[in-house]
Amino acid sequence: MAEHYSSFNRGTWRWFLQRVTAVFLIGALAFHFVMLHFVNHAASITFAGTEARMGGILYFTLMMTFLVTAAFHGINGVYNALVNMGLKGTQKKAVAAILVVAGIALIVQGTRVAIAMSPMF
Amino acid sequence: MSQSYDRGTVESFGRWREFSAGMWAWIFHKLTGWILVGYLFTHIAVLSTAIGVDPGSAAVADGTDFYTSTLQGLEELLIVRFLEVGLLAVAVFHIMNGIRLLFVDLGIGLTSQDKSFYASLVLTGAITVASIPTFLAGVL
Amino acid sequence: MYEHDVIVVGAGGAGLRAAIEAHEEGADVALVTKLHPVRSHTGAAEGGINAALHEKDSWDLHAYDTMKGSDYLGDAPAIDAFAKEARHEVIQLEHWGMPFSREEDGTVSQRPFGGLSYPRTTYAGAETGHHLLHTMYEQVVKRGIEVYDEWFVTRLAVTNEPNPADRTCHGCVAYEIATGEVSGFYARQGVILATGGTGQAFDHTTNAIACTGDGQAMAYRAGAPMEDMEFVQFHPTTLPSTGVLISEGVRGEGGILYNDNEERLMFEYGYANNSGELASRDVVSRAELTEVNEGRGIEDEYVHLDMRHLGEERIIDRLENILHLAEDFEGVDGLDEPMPVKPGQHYQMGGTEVDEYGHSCVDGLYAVGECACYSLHGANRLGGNALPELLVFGARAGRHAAGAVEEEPEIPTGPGAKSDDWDEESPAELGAVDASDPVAADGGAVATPQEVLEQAVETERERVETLMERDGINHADVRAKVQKTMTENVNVFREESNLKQALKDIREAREEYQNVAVADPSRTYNTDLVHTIETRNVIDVAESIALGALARKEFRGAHWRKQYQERRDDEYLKHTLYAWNGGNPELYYKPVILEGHEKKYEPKIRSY
Amino acid sequence: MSTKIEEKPETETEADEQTSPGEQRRELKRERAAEREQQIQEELSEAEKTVGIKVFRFDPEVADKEEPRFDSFTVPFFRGMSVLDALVYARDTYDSSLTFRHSCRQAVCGSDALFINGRQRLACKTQVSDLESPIRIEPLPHQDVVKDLVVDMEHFYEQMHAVEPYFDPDELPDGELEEQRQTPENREKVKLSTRCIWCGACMSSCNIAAGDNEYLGPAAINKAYRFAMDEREGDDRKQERLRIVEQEHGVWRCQTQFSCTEVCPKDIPLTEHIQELKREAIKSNLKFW
Repeated sequence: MAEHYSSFNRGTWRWFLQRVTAVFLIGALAFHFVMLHFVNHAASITFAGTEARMGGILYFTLMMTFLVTAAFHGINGVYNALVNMGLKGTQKKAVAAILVVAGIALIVQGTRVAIAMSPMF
Repeated sequence: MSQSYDRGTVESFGRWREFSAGMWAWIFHKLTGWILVGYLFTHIAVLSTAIGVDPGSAAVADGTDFYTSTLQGLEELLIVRFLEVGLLAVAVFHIMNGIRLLFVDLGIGLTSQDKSFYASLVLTGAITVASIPTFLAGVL
Repeated sequence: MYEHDVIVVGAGGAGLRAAIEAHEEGADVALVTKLHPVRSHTGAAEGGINAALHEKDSWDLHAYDTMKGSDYLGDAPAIDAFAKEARHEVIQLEHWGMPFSREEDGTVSQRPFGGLSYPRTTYAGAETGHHLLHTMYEQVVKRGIEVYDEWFVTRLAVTNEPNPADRTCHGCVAYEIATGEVSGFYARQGVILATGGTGQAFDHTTNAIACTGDGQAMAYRAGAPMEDMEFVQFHPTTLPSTGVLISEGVRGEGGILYNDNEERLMFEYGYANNSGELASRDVVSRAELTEVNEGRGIEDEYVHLDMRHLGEERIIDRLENILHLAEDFEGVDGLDEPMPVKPGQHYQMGGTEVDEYGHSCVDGLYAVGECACYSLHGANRLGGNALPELLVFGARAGRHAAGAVEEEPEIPTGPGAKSDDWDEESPAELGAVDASDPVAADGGAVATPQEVLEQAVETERERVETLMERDGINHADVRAKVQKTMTENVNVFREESNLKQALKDIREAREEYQNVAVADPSRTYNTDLVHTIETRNVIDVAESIALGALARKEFRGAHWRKQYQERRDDEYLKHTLYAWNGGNPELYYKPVILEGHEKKYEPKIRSY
Repeated sequence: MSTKIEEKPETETEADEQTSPGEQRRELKRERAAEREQQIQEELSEAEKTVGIKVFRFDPEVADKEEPRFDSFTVPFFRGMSVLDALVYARDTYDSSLTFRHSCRQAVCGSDALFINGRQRLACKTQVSDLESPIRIEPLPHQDVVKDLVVDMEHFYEQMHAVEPYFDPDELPDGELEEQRQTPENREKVKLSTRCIWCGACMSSCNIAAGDNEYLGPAAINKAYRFAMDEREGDDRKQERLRIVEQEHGVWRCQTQFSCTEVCPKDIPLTEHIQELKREAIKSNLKFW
């Protein structure tokens, strides 16, 4: 255990944010499911319906936040799982970089989809 | 020590029969997490294909109705409906056990962590079963 | 070869304390131990640490209690130093973070204990020893003191002048258990033995399997005699199958002893009509064994200790630990059924003869803790006096070895201390050994100090090779034989014929030992070899116990003789010494010192 | 009253003169082996019940033990018998090369944590009667095996030392015989954490500690807890202690599987202590936010 640590600790923040996003996601994921499978049946979803929902600023913001938190929660979760499997050194750094790129790509693509769906833009 | 014998990682998971509740909870949480993150990427990919954000894609050529037709086409497949039930089960478990873990993080109910794991399993099962009629409506 | 100023052998409470003190005095110290320090048997101590901390208490009273408890076989200089310094040591331990039990105002709690005139026993739950051991190991880690763990010290490197008092100890030889390597440890200033008790000389003991009297036996063969070895404390309540200790607290809370007829034996047969179950340890042990011998024992082996009437709430509140022990080690639920108990060996009052600084007659060789005898406990140790002992004398020896003590000791050691009024015939054939046998005997050191260590390493390598290569019997049989005869014949009750039988059996065991061999061919973690070497030590200490017991024809403290039911101060107010004497063991005596600098003790009738 | 060396009795007999010493020794050995075999049979038939143990064997330098294998032994059962008793019987009776650590026999030295019937337990405090026979005894998983049941504990000790496991107060009382004050409540708070006997069962049960050797592990974190929660140490020291456990391979690696808590022979709520340190670390970090 030779390595030492700065007072600003990424481990702390990642752990904490994982919990904060979890709390948000419990609500957001439940809402998303209820909205698109129970309130609106998945089989009857149309572009018009989607566009109408995405036109609401509140709904749009919620979906965007959902995207970002889910991306963080998922990517961070994957990273933790890999680190727990014993990833170290260069391999660990490489995995971290790939995951960050994948996460950003997910958010960018997701944002483009959202914009395409929303009549606000 | 001249030499020593490492029994390798098989010793962790080769003994699944002896795993306790907390260990199963961790395994299921991790598994459902992997599925959900995988689905997240797939979901965005399907949507972006359907809605045609990339210039030159089939969706763009086909106009915006491609989105509706893709989704409805998928929904007509029985297998997709079943997969959706599975997805719901996975998401509900991840949420239920996630709530359990949040309580554990807050230091609440640590002594009955095994019971809360069983409770999250039961709840997941109940919610999944209850949602089957809604999910399968229209294809059966 | 390794080199340090001070080498401490054994890392239980006494060894750790000695190492810390020597380090504080600027010495380069190393701990060499056959177990990792936290595995040491100090960790099993339950009761507490006596120290006169309260303003209404005084160290005089503590000293007086200790002397009385010793049945006047204690030496005043050791007892006075002990009672005085115990207070500082306990407070220092608190400053090192020991989690003592506390009063409401945040001060350290103290409770009453047997034989004490004031409640002066500090404690940490019923796990005082565990906390003491870990607290001190933490201080060793903090100071970065070097620890060679799982290195078994098998021999001392001592010069071979004819008179042990002229010899010097230059280090020791240790066997690295993990690799089988034999190495020398050169000690510039001194070797401190802190190897603990001798419980393995008996087959029913509260002691650990590692308590084989290594230090006493090594020092003995190097010239420092063993003192007062016949005084062995037997604890009346140990579990029959394992010897695990059931604390005196059970009887303190009101637990009752029953025989097979469900009679309350302590009263029914008049063993202790006043104090009943709470009579002193030796009295209760003798009572239990008498019941068994007269056919009223359960399964002819033990008696019952019943605490069910105390009620579940009280038991769980104060004796929870006991429930776990009875359940885990005897499969008995103390809430539902009485617990089986019988007396078991618990503590060795005697040990390597040292002065009040822990220094033996061999220059540079020290002994501390249970393996030493500064004549503090005399014929009987008081509960709660063992832990302060290892603190006080551990520190004293550490200081002395580091060269920080100016005073001359008052307790004489070595052949010069011999009483001149002793000329009785030897009570038995003493167990001399063929000194040329590399396995069974030590010897053949050279005169030049520089070569002493190398010579010792060579001899030890030869011993290990011989044991590894030849064919022979398993040491376990020899050890079992010694343990069996000791428990049968040198137990709580001691009769002349039994003691002689024991000596005969030990003698036989010694001869059989000349045929032992190690069956395990491996150099890696060879515990067969370790135990084989230990068994040699067990034989030596067992013999000294049996012989001292046979020679002492009186009843004093823990030493009971059937034919001699009185304490005989006119003849036996003296310490028994047993010296190796180059293979011709010698038994002699030296006077007890009842007069210290500040106080003089008068032997009185010991009654509580 | 020094005594002379007793004359060694003549053991040589006439018959011995014709056979070589080696043959004599072998003859003796055969006799002893036969005697021993008979004794074992007697003990086994006298016992009302016997139990079987299957013990993991490995020795890197002994030819037939280089490949790990399991050896079976039958031992006579007695009331109150522990797994350690069974091992000791097997070693002293059948095979003196059977190697395992043990010392106090009363669950306080922490030497004999083993993997017994699929679970980390102390052999000395595990009753044979509570287990299914044959009892399968293996060295602690996730640690390198040195020989038979002995594992390399070095890494465990390193992790324990990494949390600065020693009391370190800001200041001490002036009076020579004056103790630091500690409330009984605070003592109660750290009490369970101070019971750790360093047996390593928790580390062995934790599959996070297994995958990545940098994780401090439950025992070391518990040790840190013991000091961080002790009110006798100053607040600055507590912050330093939190900084040690909140590094990447500290408390955050705990996945609350609870396996450490379940196997702890001293019933220390390890997971709870780790979780409490996580919250403490977050709290102290949020102050600067």
